Amino acid sequence: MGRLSVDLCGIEIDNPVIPASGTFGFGYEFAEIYDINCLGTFSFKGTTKDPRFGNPTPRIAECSSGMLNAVGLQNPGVEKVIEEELPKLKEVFHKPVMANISGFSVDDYVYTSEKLDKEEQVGWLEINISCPNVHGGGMSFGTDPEAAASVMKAVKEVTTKPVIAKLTPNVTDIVSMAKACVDAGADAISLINTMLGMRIDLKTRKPLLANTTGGLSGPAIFPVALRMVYQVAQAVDVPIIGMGGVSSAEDVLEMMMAGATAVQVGAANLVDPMACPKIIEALPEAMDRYGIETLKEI
Amino acid sequence: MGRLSVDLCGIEIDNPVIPASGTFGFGYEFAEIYDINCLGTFSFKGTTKDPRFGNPTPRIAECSSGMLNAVGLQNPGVEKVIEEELPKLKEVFHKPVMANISGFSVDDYVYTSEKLDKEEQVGWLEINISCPNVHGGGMSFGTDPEAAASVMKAVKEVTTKPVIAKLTPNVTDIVSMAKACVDAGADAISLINTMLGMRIDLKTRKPLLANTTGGLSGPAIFPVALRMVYQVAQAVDVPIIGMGGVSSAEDVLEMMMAGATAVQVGAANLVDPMACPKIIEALPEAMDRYGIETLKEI
Amino acid sequence: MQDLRLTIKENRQLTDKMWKMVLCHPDLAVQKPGQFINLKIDGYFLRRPISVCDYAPGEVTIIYAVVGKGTKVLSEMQIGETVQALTGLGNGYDISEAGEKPLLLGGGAGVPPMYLLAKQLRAEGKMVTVILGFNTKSEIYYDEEFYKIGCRVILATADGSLGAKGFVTDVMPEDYSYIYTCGPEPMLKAVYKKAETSGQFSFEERMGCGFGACMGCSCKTITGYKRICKDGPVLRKEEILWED
Amino acid sequence: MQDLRLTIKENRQLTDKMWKMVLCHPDLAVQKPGQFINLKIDGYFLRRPISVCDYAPGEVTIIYAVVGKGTKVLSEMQIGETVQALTGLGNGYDISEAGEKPLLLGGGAGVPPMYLLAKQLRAEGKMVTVILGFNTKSEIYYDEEFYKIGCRVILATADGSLGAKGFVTDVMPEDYSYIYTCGPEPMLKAVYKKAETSGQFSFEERMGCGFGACMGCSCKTITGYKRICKDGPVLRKEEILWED
Repeated sequence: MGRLSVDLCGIEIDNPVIPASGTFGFGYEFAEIYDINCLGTFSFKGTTKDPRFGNPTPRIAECSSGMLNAVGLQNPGVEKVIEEELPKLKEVFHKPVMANISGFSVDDYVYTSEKLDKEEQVGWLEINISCPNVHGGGMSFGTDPEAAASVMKAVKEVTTKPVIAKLTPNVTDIVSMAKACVDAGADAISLINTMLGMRIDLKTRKPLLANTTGGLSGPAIFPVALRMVYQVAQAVDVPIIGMGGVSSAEDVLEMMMAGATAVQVGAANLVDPMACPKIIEALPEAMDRYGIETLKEI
Repeated sequence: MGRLSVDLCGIEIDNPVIPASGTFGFGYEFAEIYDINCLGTFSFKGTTKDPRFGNPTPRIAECSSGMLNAVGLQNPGVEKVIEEELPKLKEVFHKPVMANISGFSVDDYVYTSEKLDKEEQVGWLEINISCPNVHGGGMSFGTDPEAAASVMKAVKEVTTKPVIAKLTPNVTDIVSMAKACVDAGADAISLINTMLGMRIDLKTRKPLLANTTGGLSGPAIFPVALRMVYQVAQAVDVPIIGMGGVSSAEDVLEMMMAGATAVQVGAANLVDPMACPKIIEALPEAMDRYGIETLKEI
Repeated sequence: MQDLRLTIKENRQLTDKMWKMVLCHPDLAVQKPGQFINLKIDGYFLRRPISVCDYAPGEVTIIYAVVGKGTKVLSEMQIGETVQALTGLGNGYDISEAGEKPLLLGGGAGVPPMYLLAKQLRAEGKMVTVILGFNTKSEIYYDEEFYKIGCRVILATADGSLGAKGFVTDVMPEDYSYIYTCGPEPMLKAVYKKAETSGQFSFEERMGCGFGACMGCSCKTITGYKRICKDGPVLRKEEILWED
Repeated sequence: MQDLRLTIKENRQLTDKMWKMVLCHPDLAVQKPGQFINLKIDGYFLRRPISVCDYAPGEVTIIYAVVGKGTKVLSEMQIGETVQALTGLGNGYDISEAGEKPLLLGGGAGVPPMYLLAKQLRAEGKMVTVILGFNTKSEIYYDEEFYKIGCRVILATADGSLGAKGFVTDVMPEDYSYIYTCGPEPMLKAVYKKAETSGQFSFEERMGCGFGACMGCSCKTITGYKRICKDGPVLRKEEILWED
């Protein structure tokens, strides 16, 4: 119950800093570098019903203050995640973890959520209805309020733990998406996923990514993320997890001032593996500078 | 008919580099610095039926690789633009100019477009249905295909010159917006306007902009702009003017490879007043580097 | 307006927040006191507008507050390093209306432009009174420089730790011919109310371009809309319209 | 893996495109030849992965191609400047399987990792043959360094301007115990087809993080999905799955 602790859907976390899904694997790579128990929690690699290799390479392209990725939900499938990944995760991380779940149909989401809900270490289920890099799934649920609601409702029916809807920014009206999810039972909203972008190789005159388009992340998208967090915070009563380009303690505070209860850190982990512990360490001094006693007061 | 010339709706322009509306005034400030006749053309300050002061200040905030603005269409109104601005513009610029037009109703757009269509120096009418910084107007026409089509259709009925629809990126489906405009008669599409964003002042915990939100421009949005230009280019047959973070000759080539016929340069003009002439000067060498004989071939 | 790559000749801390930098370029020209330069800092998108404190052909002195990451980077730059700048921006003060006993009032970060102004007025043989206002003793800078050029200097600190306790408006003399001022908006407003002569007021606003293109820093005046960066930053008392 | 601020000790051009840089830090450690370091370049978001060419405790040599703006900035850095780097990345080559007469094949920008590998194999007393392939004479670099450490060096240029005319696979000797190779994918494929022994192949892919977190550089192998940055960049011949 220190200065940094926040309550995320009834679970008190030591600080609001949460590595975002897809930038932190199942935690081991980072556990080799630092004790990842300093984190509030982390959201593990997006998990689907069936194993997926994802998209062909190249999957990565650089941009001004950001990057594009089109990984395409590479993961070993929920059975292997439970059998192989979670036991290993448990060895290095001793707090509730956030399970990130993707699917291509309502049944997919239900199947995977039901399984992961039963895992003791899973504290929250983050339902990704916003992946821009898979066809016929992911984002299509995230751009239509009714489709999003149908996923949230079905998942809530088979689960006991807090369910978080992860939203895409690639919509005209983020507020109606958030409201539809909350009305359908979502216990929290996390936003934003990446923005759909593209780069072209001047030498070949073809897209740099094998998938043609990819998701833009990094500081470039921070102002858009902040705006959406602010708009959604005005409109719903559930906790919001803000993300999109967060790279510093100041960014965390700004997100929280916009209305976020906790904050995810994505691309920053890839450029600096120590990004999260550095942010957590810098928070108390930044709070002092802006006269913030505890993060809960923001 | 040099290496750099392109055809924009039947008007041959010397090069595809066009300062974007709102970053170039009516040309005088820049004419003090360089001969603006080196430009392909430029799009003048967004003009409305009635004079507007725009939003309160602060109107500007900085971001990673970009900036937010919430000017709110400050302009002296179409009558004064015609009486006072265009005669002065004519003294410093001797090519067809692009008239940028905003409104708050279909009648507004019709009124302003009809007047500017009659001005000899106006070569194109760029209809801004995408300003994110005014309430009850601008962007609301740009997020609904039917509303956009109604504006384009009404403007086409009262005008003789090429009409360009300027689109906002703050939509779920940019392609359906572009198609609606083209079906309604638009002779070209320009995109993207700014992305709706926000920043908060950590000291006051309040939005940095008096208008709360503003439009994000600069290199940060280039990948999103490029993706939308590419998607629209696949779907419509009219010329596309690509914009969003273009800052270099390479960016111009990348936009054209994505499907743009010409390119607008916005925020770059504000940071470096010589940005456009520098880009034009750098184009031939960049084209050599990538084996491009003429821009028309891309 | 010029776009020049200036070489840093001096860069040192004056107080906790304020730094002084001297920048050189053979072609550098400043037309008037009260103008500003707009510095491009690596890694930051927008330029930083900073008012001119002193000028000699080919050399400009600025005094800047370290308020964020951009100005922090500026404060860490070394002598001999270069920085891109747009120079000669803004309308600046018109010294032709000063009369014989002009009164200059500078508050906090608004002190620097008073210096070149005072120097030029002194060169014309005017009796210059300068009131410098600060929050507290430790924030005071440049007071001696004004003495050295023959100004009558009055210091005021909000906490009374040095000079008179109070604001610049609490120590205004009876007899002056004209007012020139620069400082935070509440100070400008107080000076406006108390001024018994005409005067010129320099305003601050967040800017996009700094040279009149973007309409980012517009304000309303009695004589119409003005751009702080191009039609200002100096407004005449008669045209000021307070918006409250 | 370490995250260190390395000091530049040398930075010079070898050919039109290739540059050599020596970087120092007391704690710097490279475990194996074929590993890479990931450099953070100011103003660019992603790090630049560059393979290790040579290593001594506290000092690493890299040879990099200037292909874009980021590596251009790197080539302009001065001796004494520092650069942040993640070091000791990737699995690297396993020299224990070399046998007595290992054959090393490096093509173009794939030559550098062959050097530390050759050095370690020579230190173990192996008879090392190195085939270096380039497009043309003017692109050749580092051939002498391989001679100096006692390798048998065979040069091949695509245009025949120096050494044998053709590709590295056109000049492979009859008798070798094992293959180590690094180069463009078409070359690796050609070597794979012609190889009469087992071997280790180093692959290149666009990376996000460089340490196994982002799945940006995944590839399919006989033994499952691998990350080029963490499970590679070196794959054993037996596990390679060509995707055509």
